[in-house]
Amino acid sequence: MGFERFGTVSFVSQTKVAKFVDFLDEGSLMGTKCKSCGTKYFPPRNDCAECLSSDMEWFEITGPGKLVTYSKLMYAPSGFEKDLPYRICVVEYPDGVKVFGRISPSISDEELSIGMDLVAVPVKLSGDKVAYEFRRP
Amino acid sequence: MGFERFGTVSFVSQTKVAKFVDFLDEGSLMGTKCKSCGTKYFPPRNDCAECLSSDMEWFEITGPGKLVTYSKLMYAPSGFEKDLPYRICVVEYPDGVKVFGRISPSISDEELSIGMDLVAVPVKLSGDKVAYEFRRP
Amino acid sequence: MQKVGIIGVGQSAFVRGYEGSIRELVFEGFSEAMRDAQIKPQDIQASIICSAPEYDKQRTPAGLMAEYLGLNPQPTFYIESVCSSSSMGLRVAFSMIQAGLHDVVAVIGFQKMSEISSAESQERMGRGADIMWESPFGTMMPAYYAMHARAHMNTYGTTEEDLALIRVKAASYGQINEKAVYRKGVTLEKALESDPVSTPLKVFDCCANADGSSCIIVASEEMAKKLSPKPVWILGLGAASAPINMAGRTTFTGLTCAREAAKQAYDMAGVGPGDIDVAEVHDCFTIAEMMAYEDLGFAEPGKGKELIRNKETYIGGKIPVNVDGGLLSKGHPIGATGGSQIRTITLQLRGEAGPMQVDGAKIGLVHNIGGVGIYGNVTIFGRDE
Amino acid sequence: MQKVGIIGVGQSAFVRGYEGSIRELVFEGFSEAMRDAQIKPQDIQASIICSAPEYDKQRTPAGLMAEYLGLNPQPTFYIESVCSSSSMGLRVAFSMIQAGLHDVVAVIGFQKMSEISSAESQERMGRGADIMWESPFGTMMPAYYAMHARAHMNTYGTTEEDLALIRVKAASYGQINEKAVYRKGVTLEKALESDPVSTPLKVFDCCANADGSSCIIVASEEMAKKLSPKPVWILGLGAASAPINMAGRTTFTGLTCAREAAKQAYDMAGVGPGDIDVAEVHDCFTIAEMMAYEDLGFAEPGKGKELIRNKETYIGGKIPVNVDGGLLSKGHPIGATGGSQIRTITLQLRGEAGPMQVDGAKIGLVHNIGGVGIYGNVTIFGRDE
Ligand SMILES: [Zn+2]
Ligand SMILES: [Zn+2]
Repeated sequence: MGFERFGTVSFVSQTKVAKFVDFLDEGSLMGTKCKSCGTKYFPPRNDCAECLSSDMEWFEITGPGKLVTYSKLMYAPSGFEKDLPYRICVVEYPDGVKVFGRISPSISDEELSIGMDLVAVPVKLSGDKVAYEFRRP
Repeated sequence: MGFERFGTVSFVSQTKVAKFVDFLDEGSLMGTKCKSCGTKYFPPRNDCAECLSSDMEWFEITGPGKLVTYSKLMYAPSGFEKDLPYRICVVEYPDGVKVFGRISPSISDEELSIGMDLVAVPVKLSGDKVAYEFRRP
Repeated sequence: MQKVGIIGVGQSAFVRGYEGSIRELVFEGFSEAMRDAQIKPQDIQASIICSAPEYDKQRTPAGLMAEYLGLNPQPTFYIESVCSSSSMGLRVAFSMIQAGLHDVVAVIGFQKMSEISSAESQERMGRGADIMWESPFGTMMPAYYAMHARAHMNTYGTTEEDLALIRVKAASYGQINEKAVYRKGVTLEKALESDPVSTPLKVFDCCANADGSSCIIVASEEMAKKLSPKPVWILGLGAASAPINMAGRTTFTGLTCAREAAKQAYDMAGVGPGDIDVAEVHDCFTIAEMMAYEDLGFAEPGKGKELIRNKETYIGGKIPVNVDGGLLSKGHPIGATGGSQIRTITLQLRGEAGPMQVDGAKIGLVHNIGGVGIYGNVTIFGRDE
Repeated sequence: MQKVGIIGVGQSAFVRGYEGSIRELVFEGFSEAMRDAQIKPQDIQASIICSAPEYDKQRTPAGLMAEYLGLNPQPTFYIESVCSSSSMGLRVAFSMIQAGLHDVVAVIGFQKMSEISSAESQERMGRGADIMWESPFGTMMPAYYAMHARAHMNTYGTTEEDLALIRVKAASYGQINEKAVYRKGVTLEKALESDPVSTPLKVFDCCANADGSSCIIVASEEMAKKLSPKPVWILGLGAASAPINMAGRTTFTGLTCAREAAKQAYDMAGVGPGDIDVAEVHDCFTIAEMMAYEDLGFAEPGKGKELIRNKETYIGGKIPVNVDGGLLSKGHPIGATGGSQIRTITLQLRGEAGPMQVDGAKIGLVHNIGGVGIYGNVTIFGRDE
């Protein structure tokens, strides 16, 4: 339990990596790393697809990363209507880890350009929910 | 449209054989018969699996038929709780047509025996809904 | 044509209320099968994901599982025939290997029945029948199998006690299966005294819902011989269907889909019921096991009750059936069930079934049914001498 | 190994808001295919039902369809890889025939997207992504393809006008396809002026939701030669997957699953992109067709825009693509889409495509994608000389 606090609308409550939400509370965006073979994962996971070990440790995603691509949504699925319009994106970090998320409203459409530096920042949402968004470093 | 009036809880509103419900309103339980090859169907259908014709006509299921098997439910899916307990059954008619439905509360558990004669009778349910049930002839 | 073999099997513990996500649940069965086969995800050339979609929030779980298990960029897809999904998955894996498209295929079954709320589950239960013609009357799986039990009793004199004896057997083996969800014994009295669910079936006539996953690694003859010290071969495959509407059925004392599938499987394997050393049958309800005895030819029609009365389906009997606890005690996580049955038979034929071992088992059978006899799969397995 | 052929094809009209039940919808495509193949339901030895389950109230529709279509007691089951389900179904039918399990298999696709309410549909849309890590941000198919469009434009200089030209082409053929849901022409201006859905994609960059069904009858070489005057042969099959999470992707200017599937299909068929006379590609969005040009090797990476600017993908061009209107105008009833693509190519290779005919087409290709490049299927077809 606990994972239902992640995001505007949540669909999963139970996962072995629910601690991700606690780290967001504490201000950190975390991935997991396999203690056995060293593979780094974002999104974090409990199990390693490379060596099949389930012995993982947490590591912090620190920035900045570079904007790979993005889009601004004018329509949304149920439960997200009040956030419209918003922008989703993929950001790639120097170690090759990529992170999917939303771009902060503090950055205008005009400022956006592929390749620009961005950092992931944990944010509080209404209803005791948490997420992260990408801002200027 | 119209088929959502069939049964205690309905899951389908649109079908080409929605007229079935109108026949129930008028007091008749109807199946369909292929005009091309003569195959009789209950439940009624718009299309013939034998000869692939879609030219069907309605025919009335008249009784009595014989009770093939039955069971009394002590638990029910959502929406049927207030009907509990109730009994479902299969009845076979002399022409080989079988009909699935509920047994009328007018017949006690003790009276039930496999092979007994039963007739299907259209019934009105609350909320302008219709169904049929099996009674003594 | 070449042979097709099983080189690895795995399953999670079957539990009530698994506390992780479906991807983590699936990993448990998968990783056990990979360790068993001693291969790596990149050795798997295709994956087939089997479950019943109504229990998931996740749409199109095949893609998600392939990513989580390290099975990209290999093809993956989803197969469903409700409770027999992973046996149907095995049939398709066999086919793709025989067609030369792949040499090693993973058949992965799962269900987290607790993923949805109890109210949601109640709502879905009613929609497993024809939603136009039967669901509007208020139907449930137990009621349908109960109608079969009523017909069987009326035709053959089978009794409620006969059905209870099947539950007693299941529970005696569930007690010794560490992966079973129901680990307690059940006395005849306790089974007979349990509350009615849908007459004549009672609480103890019904299998236990569970969360669980299973995984079967299937390989071409050449790869199986190369990779596995003890491959288990698929000798015969049968599959058939029957109308979803009860009004379309020709009998209620057995399942025609099972009879037809059994015939195909026996013919293909070149064996008969008397050649089977150990069997897993789909005992979602006690009456389902009773009908399986007869549909599979272990007993003549109506004589299934003699088998259980004489303990012929216990270990040491003529034809041991569900000596891992079956769906009744091991549990029935829909999409994982067939895979778990196949795993049990594979372990039996390898001589690795531990306290559940049937000595010297050479030929095994899996009988896996989807819905109330809508889909029937029968598969026969053998080992090298 | 023997060949496997297609001996019958059918599809319903693709419409908005079909007014019957899903069984009646499926019958339309099935009966057309049966008439085309001139066989009866009892000649079908197995059926594979393909759709996306979220749009149905009916659980386990395979059983229901088999009953309605007269396909009991033959085996039936359900295959899903979202939008590419029926291409995956074809791959499995091919496999079962090659394995010798069946000689004639029906691959039946359907979707009644209007079966659920608009609100329910909006709710499901968000769950097609990884529901743990992406859906909580509020995601939709158009947004994912839009991210690909943005990357393609940034990397290669592709423009919004280039994408609009693809829609103009689709609409020009949708006008002459009686089974298409969108029968109107679209001018470049109209396409460019349409409202943004998810930048840079606009309303006219997106395919039309539709209700529809399709059916493909697949047969062994012997049966195909016996039953069909003009069998169309499956020459090459490719299938691959990519991570469902965007964070797991290596590129956004193409779909790796399509590239891998294309390579497999070309290798198996022993042909290259230059040998293809007519193609159906998965244009759920205009950018998807643009990427398909490049992923399939019809153009070098980044040069897809030249193909459409020069009308090379129109009839009469170098490689006619989606000359039946494609998903954009013909419509995209998820489970039926691949079957409809296969039907179009079959008719083309038989010379029976009417006003859409590509003269003398001998080799055709179907590119069918599930989700945002989660599943990729590429299949190559040929005819006798
Ligand atoms: Zn590792
Ligand atoms: Zn007829």
